[in-house]
Amino acid sequence: MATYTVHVTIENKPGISDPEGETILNDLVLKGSHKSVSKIKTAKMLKFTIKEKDKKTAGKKIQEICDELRIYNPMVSKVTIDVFD
Amino acid sequence: MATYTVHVTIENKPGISDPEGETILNDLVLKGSHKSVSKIKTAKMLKFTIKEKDKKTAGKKIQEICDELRIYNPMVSKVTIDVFD
Amino acid sequence: MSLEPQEIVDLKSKIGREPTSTELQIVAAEWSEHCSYKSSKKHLKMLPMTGPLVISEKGYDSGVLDVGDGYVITAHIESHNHPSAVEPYGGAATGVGGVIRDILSAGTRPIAIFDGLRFGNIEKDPQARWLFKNAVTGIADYGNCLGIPTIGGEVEFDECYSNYALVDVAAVGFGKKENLIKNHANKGDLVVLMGGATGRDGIGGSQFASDSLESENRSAVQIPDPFIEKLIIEAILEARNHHLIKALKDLGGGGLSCALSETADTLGIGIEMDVDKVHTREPGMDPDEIMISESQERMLIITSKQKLKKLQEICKKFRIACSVIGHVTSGNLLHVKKGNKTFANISTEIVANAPLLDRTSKKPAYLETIQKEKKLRPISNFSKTMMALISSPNIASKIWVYGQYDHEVGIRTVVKPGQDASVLRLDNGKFLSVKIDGNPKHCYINPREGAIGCFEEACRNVVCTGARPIGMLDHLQFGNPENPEIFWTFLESLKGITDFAKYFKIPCIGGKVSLYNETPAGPIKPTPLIGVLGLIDKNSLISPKVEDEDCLIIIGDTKNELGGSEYYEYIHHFVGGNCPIVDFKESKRNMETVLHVIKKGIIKNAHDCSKGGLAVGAFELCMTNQIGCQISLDKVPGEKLDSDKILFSESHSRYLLVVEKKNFQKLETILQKNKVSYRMIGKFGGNKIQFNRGKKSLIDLSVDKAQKAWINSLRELVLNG
Amino acid sequence: MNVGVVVFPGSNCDRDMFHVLTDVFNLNAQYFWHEKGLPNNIDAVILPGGFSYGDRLRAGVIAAHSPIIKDVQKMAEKGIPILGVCNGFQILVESGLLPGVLLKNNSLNFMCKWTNLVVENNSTPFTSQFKLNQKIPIPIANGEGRYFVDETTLKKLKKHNQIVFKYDKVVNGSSDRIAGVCNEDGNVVGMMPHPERAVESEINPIDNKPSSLIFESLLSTMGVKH
Ligand SMILES: Nc1ncnc2c1ncn2[C@@H]1O[C@H](COP(=O)(O)OP(=O)(O)O)[C@@H](O)[C@H]1O
Ligand SMILES: [Mg+2]
Repeated sequence: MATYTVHVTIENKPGISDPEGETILNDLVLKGSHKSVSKIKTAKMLKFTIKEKDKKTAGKKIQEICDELRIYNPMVSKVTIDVFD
Repeated sequence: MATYTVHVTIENKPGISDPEGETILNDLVLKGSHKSVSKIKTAKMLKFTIKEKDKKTAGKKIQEICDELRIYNPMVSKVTIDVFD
Repeated sequence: MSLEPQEIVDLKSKIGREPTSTELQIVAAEWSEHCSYKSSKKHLKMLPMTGPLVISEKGYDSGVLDVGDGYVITAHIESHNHPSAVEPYGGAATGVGGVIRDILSAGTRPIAIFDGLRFGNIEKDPQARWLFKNAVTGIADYGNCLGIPTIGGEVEFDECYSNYALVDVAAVGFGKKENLIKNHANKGDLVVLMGGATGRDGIGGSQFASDSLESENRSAVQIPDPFIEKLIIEAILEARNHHLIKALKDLGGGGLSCALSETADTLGIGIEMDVDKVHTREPGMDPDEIMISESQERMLIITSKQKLKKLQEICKKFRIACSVIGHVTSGNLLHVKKGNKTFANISTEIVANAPLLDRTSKKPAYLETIQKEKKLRPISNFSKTMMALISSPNIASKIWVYGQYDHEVGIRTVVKPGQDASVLRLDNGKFLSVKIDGNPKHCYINPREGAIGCFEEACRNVVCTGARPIGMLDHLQFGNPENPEIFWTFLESLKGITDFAKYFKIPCIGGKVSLYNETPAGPIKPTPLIGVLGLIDKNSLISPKVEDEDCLIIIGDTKNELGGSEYYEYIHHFVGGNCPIVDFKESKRNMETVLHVIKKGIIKNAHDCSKGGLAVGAFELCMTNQIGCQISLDKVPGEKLDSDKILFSESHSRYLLVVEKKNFQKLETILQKNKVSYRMIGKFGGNKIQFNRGKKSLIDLSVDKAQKAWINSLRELVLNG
Repeated sequence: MNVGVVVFPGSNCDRDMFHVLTDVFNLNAQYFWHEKGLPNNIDAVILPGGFSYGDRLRAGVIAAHSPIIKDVQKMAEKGIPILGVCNGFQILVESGLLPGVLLKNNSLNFMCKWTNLVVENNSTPFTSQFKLNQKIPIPIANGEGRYFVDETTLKKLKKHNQIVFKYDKVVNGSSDRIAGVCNEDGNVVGMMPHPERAVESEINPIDNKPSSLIFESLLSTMGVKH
């Protein structure tokens, strides 16, 4: 058994608006001094610490948890799962 | 000029509590059958799309923006900035 | 965390030996200005603290007033200035948490929150904007989650708060008199710590609040957890219903050190405790850290051995941790152990009673010249000036703020925020009206009269809802008291408040002193804040809509008192002139008269004249009722003054009344009989707000245009600078 | 008739709802802690507002996993009237009893203000006493109150007459200005505004009669004379 850190990133699916990202962007653009930024998207991240027999199992387990416990709402969000040793 | 995606992850500094992570762990994950998880930390992420002359400048620029606009409060949070091509 | 050299000498002579390091930490926390009131305590005694409705019990952190039929209300005020200046979200939120626990510790359910917020110039300063925005979100997130309505407050901006923030929070509780916790304890009783885990956060917070704000000690940051606080409230009230609590105390500044030593000292008991029993957030905390940690959302309970099990069940139901950390002993020692090893064993009488100081005071030099008037540039376009004033951050509607606060939860809010004072219904059919007010601009020019003015203004606001003031909370916020000039302003404000309270027989039921409010540019302006609670025996004034043909009456004299006014400071950038002065007799006469005509149902609406003077007061009436008004300045009673002064003077004791034409005669008879100064100055109707002097039109603006600017300007400023 | 008021850790409108049910409408109301089961003699269930579990992760999602929700589901299947208000609505949505999702308001802020609802469906147990299109002045108080459904679901909602209340103006950016919906059978209703804050004239500055019809509808559905 080893301990893994698993990052779960929850963000809006493409096509679903992200008012928070837009607001931050508009604050920037309106302020006028950071024209090189063209887009901002917000996401939420959960960093899990989990003990499993290997990396793959850890990732699978976390995916299960996310689906079963509705860590994200599949209607509007998607998750990305990254496992680190 | 090239376009970069920059991920800004904002989380509480080590030693500062994270009530949201604790609640998700204790009231959701551990109440189920997922005992192999021992910790959850929450973070917020902003994904910037930015056009700059190189990777390094993109990262620097984003750091500047975050500080200037007080995207996070250095008293409580730390940020990690990752630049992707 | 440190004691002054003289205090260490004092401590050694009192205990007759070298203190241990833990004892030093405990004493330093408790003897800090924040916990011990060592500069102010001798003087605070001058405030009248008793009255027919005041209930005093030992060890209460909040004031208690009997509102009849077996019910009481409790009230308290606190600030969280230093923490909010560095972490506005968490600082403001935990400020709410702290004052709520004070209310809870009397055994009453918190039913309302009030917030007084002060920042630098948000028009120019992005830092001030950031502080403001996050402090508001912090209060909203905390109070909303608790389900306690935030129903009133105030917001003010002044350069003197640049890089700083004043976040004051007051709370009101309500309950049955028989449910008040009568703090007591017997030998062998158990000492229980319930709530959040003790961590390293907030270590040294009360010391931090007692130092001027400098970057190196900006380390006391606290993370709010309103969810745990909500569960603590429910668990404590359930435990109270089951009579499981013998004594109750919240943990605030100074953490366990202060809570234990103060409880032991007031109850005349000793406490022995083991730091290993305290549930901690991180391993390896040493006894000193555990004793002074200011982790939020914790309560101390003394219960008997027989009742422990039930108490633990309740905590379990609400999923909050609770640990038995010690027990009550005879004697008066606070004995702190870790396992078998003793870390402190010291008389709580010594810990809880810091040596008090006699600070010197001296009238500040600037006051000699500040009242001198200056010749000001004449106003060429009053309509334009008026638009600027109603859009200015201090006068613009605060709806952007209170719109983020759940002000309806609890279903008691009869008069909602946005009016003068807010009104709550109580379970005995009576109504409670509350308002907090401060005015640092006036207080800077005249600390005594300014403080009295805040008090009168809060009373006026409460009176406008038909409520009679029954109690007062004061919060005295000043700079470094070691500076004799600052200490002088503190004393003057306190004396003024005392005189007013005695004259009007309004007892002080609680308060707080916050010193060392210094910014990088120097001390803040004197900022006493007064909260007034008023009671309405019968139905409150539910203001019917103002309609065409209704009359506008002003009560009270308008004087050449524009020092510290928004007009002088915002429009002319002039700080100085005559500070408004309250004439106690006139004030009383006007107050009684307004209460009388409201009670008789003669008037439709009453509104006080304060910031921005008569002009702003009348505009507010028009904008909230969406109706125009034609007002003549020739009729305004008082000194003979230039038009700008009549419009914008901030003289106290003035009220604007709205009366139906058919009732004017009745009203006039009473006003004459009571010998109050009054005139009918205008008529409502149409959609224009107009001020005339003689034949000359001074102001002519459409209600819609004014209202739009007034409602939206604060939000625009916050979002777009 | 017995109405169950479900209480979660962090619920904060439970006492308000209880007061309205008992003191205003003379019903038998009873609190049910989230860990308990619901008895069979319950005639209607209300999930009140608040911040269950501090709204952590997402409003309503943690409470939706509470043991009591299984019983609520069973009752829903039996056709018993169930009302979720504000956080209660969020919980019903997160537990799959109602379609859609509640997102952060477009303003990104918590919003507490009086709004006007329009009744779109008057055949639910909570709206039977309304005329169609009748207006209800009523307060909202939420941070995550923007009801969202995708186009296909919206079509389905319309087809099955599942939109119960709409705001008369755009308030928070919700899909089609939706403020409340029901399940296909119509017995489970969720709404963001707070009827319990609007039924007493003392605290309702506009008109308390329309919102009272929500409770009077329930009474009449159950055949109780008020
Ligand atoms: N920070 C705040 N929180 C809640 N309500 C507020 C706040 N600031 C102002 N208000 C409300 O806005 C209204 C106007 O406030 P204020 O201008 O201070 O009134 P007044 O001039 O009558 O003292 C009051 O109802 C007040 O309670
Ligand atoms: Mg007022």
